[in-house]
Amino acid sequence: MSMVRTVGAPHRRQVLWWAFLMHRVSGVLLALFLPFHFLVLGFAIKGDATLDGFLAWTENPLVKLAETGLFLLLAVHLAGGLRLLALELLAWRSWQKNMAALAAGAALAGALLFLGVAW
Amino acid sequence: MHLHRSETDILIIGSGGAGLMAALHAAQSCPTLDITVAVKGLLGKCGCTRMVQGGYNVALSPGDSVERHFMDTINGGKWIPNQDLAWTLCETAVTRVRELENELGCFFDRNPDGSLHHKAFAGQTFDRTVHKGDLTGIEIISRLMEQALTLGLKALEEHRVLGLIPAADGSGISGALMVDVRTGDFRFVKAKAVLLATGGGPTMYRYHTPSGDKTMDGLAMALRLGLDLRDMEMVQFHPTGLLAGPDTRMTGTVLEEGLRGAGGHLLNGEGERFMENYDPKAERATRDVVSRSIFSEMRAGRTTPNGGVHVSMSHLGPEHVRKTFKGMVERCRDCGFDLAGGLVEVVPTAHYFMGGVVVDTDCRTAIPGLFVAGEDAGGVHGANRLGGNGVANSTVYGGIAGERMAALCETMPFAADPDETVIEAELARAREPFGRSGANVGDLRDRLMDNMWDDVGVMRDADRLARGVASLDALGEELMATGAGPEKRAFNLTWHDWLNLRSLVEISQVIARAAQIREDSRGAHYREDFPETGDLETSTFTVVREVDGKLEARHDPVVFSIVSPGESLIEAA
Amino acid sequence: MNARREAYLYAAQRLTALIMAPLVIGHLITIIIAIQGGLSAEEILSRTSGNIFWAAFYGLFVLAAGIHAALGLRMVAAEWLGFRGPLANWTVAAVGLLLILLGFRAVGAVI
Amino acid sequence: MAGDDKDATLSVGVWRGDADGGEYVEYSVPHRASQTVLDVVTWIQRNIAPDLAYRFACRVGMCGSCAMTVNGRPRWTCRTHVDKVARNGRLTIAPLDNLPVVRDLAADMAPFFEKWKRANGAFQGGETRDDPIAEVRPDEPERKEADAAIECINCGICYAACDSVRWNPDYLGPAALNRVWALHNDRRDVARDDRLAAIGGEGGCHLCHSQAGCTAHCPQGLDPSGGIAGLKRALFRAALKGTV
Ligand SMILES: Cc1cc2nc3c(=O)[nH]c(=O)nc-3n(C[C@H](O)[C@H](O)[C@H](O)COP(=O)(O)OP(=O)(O)OC[C@H]3O[C@@H](n4cnc5c(N)ncnc54)[C@H](O)[C@@H]3O)c2cc1C
Ligand code: HEM
Ligand code: SF4
Ligand code: F3S
Ligand code: FES
Repeated sequence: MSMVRTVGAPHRRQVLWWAFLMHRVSGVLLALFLPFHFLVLGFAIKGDATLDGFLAWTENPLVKLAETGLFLLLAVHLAGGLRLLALELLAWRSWQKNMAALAAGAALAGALLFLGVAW
Repeated sequence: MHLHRSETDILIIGSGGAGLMAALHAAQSCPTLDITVAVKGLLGKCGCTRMVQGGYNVALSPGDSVERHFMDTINGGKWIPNQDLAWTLCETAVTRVRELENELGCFFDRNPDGSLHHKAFAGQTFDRTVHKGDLTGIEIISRLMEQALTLGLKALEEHRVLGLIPAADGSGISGALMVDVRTGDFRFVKAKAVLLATGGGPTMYRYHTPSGDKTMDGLAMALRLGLDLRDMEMVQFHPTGLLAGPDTRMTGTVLEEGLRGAGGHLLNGEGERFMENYDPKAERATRDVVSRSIFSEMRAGRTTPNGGVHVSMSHLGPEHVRKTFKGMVERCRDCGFDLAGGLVEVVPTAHYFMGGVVVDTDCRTAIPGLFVAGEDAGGVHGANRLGGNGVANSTVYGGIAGERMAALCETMPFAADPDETVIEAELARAREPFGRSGANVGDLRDRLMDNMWDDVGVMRDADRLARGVASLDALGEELMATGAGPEKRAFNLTWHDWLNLRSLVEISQVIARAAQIREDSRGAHYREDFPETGDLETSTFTVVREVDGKLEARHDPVVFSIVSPGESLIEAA
Repeated sequence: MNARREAYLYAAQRLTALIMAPLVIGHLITIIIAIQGGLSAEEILSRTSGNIFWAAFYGLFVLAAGIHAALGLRMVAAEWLGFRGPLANWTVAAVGLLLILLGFRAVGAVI
Repeated sequence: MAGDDKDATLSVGVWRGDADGGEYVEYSVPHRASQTVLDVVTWIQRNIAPDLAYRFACRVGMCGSCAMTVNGRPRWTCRTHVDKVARNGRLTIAPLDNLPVVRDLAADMAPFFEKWKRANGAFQGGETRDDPIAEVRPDEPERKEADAAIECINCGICYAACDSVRWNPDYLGPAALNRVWALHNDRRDVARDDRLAAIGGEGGCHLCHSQAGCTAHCPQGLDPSGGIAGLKRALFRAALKGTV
């Protein structure tokens, strides 16, 4: 006996649901990451050395990847957020799907740009 | 056998237009009343009021009049309607539509200037049908349903009423016995007043339009109580039901009248247009004429693969058809047919039941406390119902019944005690099929539908009717020998199918009996052996009732209480 | 009353989003520019130190982000963790406040 | 699949069970050219599983009783042709999500209608049956919004498709809110401010995150998602004006 009725919930497999999910996950991750980001910058109070030491650590490819991730998150969340604002405040409708695609595309492009520049 | 017992002031059976409107009006008349609605499906989500497409007839348009609406109704009914009932219908429809709009929130289509739009509907001398696109019923029932939800009435959803229970002292009605479909528990609800509004529904024909929950239960119950049923031979066939083969429930569902009106062609199996052979108006002839013509082609064997004829629209331009009949095109497409560009098989389909319980203009029956409204009531339409008068009938008379029941309750201290022997008998009757091993109830239903279609259908004669009666008797016996397996009552649809079938067989027998004694052709009733319409002045209507387990059929003269054949209220006005 | 509170919270979330949108775009562009040639403390500080514009820029961002994230997390906590009611509200408020404090500390450090 | 091939069969997994749980049971059903998912369910009940519980009434997409989860998506089964949804002759059929189960394929719609009521989804008019019918031009912008939202058949499909409902059982859900949006744009209604208050608080329209599963799945082609966004705007205006 199992209560699971819909395996994999395919009803979710529609563009706008994924747009929602990406937006939410990126928002939560941002909220989790931002305090650390602030913390890092806060080190500046203790003198340039600490910050430089920390920034040197960011030369680490792994950290670079994380930074890229943050950038991507911000881009994704921004694009998704703008889409939502257009939808809710400007009552755009038929545009929804286009906007979702646009959001994803812009985010990706931004991240690639960042990657290219960073490395 | 454990039986839940409860008590209410007003018990309403059915939640179509009649049932819900009754609840609303009863509550308005007397807000303190305890109102219970028992319904076979979910509140407002079953029955045919939902399915109304065309619209609602009302004399609200400038230039139209109640008199004109009334005359159209009488002419359409071939002078058989109870004229007082028809008059009350036409007169009250005006207030009822305003109530639906202003108080309940229905929104009917408007003209560009903001006034109510009235469309033309077959058989009427004035454009008087108000509508919401071609989904009028959804708008009406949804609004009724949400108002009912806020009333705080007691809704017994998925409760199938099994029998009406008279008072032990013979003073009138005492309540109704029902079964909770989900749990299988039996329940007796005692009430001061009971409304029967189960909506008739001729679903005993091979092809039929009404919703699946309608199986003539109400009329079968009324018959068992010994009430007079009138006009029972009057079954309205819609000429163009979808024909998609025997394996799908889509078969029989209505393809709208407008297809023919717009210039659609009907082609027989040989690909020929045949309507001109029957009527100069060809495809635009009235429903009954087109139905009979198609039926004749079918009898002559000139049929399409599934045994019907084709409707063809493509000569009007597929794009145009797609635009004009969006709903119908989509519906056909969903079951795999291309209405706009290809051919779709159609067949006449049983649509509406004019017959019903004899009532007066207050919806009262011969049994005090028992009221009947909507499609269960007879006499409003006579031999034929005008498109648009069906939902008008259920909402007008549902409202009236609600008010009269409320008034009655206020003068009654308590409900009468039930006749326990009838409760026992009804319980035994419901449990009849248990224990016997089950043959396939579906096969029996298929046979019933074939019998009725072939012998008591669109065209009738004495021989066929006799054969029909005989096969119905045999079928009845076979049904009584068929079981539903061990007694499992919770959500047992097979058991309910059996019960449905029993109601259908019983009322089919009544239809056949009434058809036998009406030896003329009128409206929906066509006798090949008596093709002429009889003398209008001496018009009678048929009445069938059950006495000691036997059906008795008789003729009663029509009382021309308002207008006689040859006269008209319109000229007088 | 309840409806008004929710409406205001909703509006606050959208409004802070609207405020942040240009700020984030601005920030992202700055980063891309800054990152060319690698980050260094001097670079960051020389750009921001004593600059009232950047102080306002990041101050506003931090304030908005704190409010926005708190309100966002409130929703996520309610839906994904079933964490609702006054305690949840206070918790996310605390998170928001923490974010703002850390943020101001950072802004203070780099200005 | 070859529709007319009398030998062709469908393999169908049907969720059987009740409020305490259940599992998929396999059935083999003959495949026909004209066959809806409802026909498949009916065939199983009539021929193999007489005690299979499910619901339908109108069979033409008007009553909204026959909605089920078909291959993972909520659909009206009476108007879903098998060939449209079957994958390699395979169907899985379950009751609607986000609602309690009565038995087998029949979901309990009570919470759905309870919310309709809570959202104040019933019209409140200022006029009576003795007044003339209001003149409303069909091209008024408000009327167009209302008309676009009006043909809901209360099937619960949008409700089953919405994860906000799943995650917060208190959420009114797309159908009730869609109704409120229609009423909000009906200028004959006199309770529009009260109604905004009713849907602005706990469980109200702010729980919608524009997932738009509602709009994607609504068989009537309605757009609850867009309507709810409209309600959010209306509520903000009302809050500023102090009417909620
Ligand atoms: C496809 C279609 C299109 C139509 N179009 C039009 C139109 O355009 N215009 C028009 O005027 N009319 C039209 N009609 C006719 C009209 O729908 C009906 O005449 C009218 O709605 C009947 O209303 P009612 O309240 O009597 O019954 P219904 O609305 O049919 O309700 C009957 C109720 O009784 C319940 N019930 C049945 N048996 C039991 C039982 N044993 N126990 C408990 N409850 C039970 C049912 O579940 C249902 O709730 C149409 C009908 C159909 C089928
Ligand atoms: C760049 C500017 C930003 C914009 C335009 C924006 C926009 C939005 C919008 C419109 C929502 C509402 C989503 C919903 O309710 O469905 C939202 C949610 C959220 N945002 Fe942002 N946001 C931005 C920046 C941020 C930042 C910097 C953070 C992190 C601190 C953040 C964290 C969140 C969180 C946690 C949610 C909740 C997610 C959810 O409810 O699904 N946002 N954002
Ligand atoms: S909005 Fe659409 S999906 Fe939702 S209940 Fe109404 S008709 Fe069904
Ligand atoms: S799916 Fe749910 S989240 Fe909103 S847009 Fe529709 S109600
Ligand atoms: S049976 Fe009515 S919508 Fe499917």
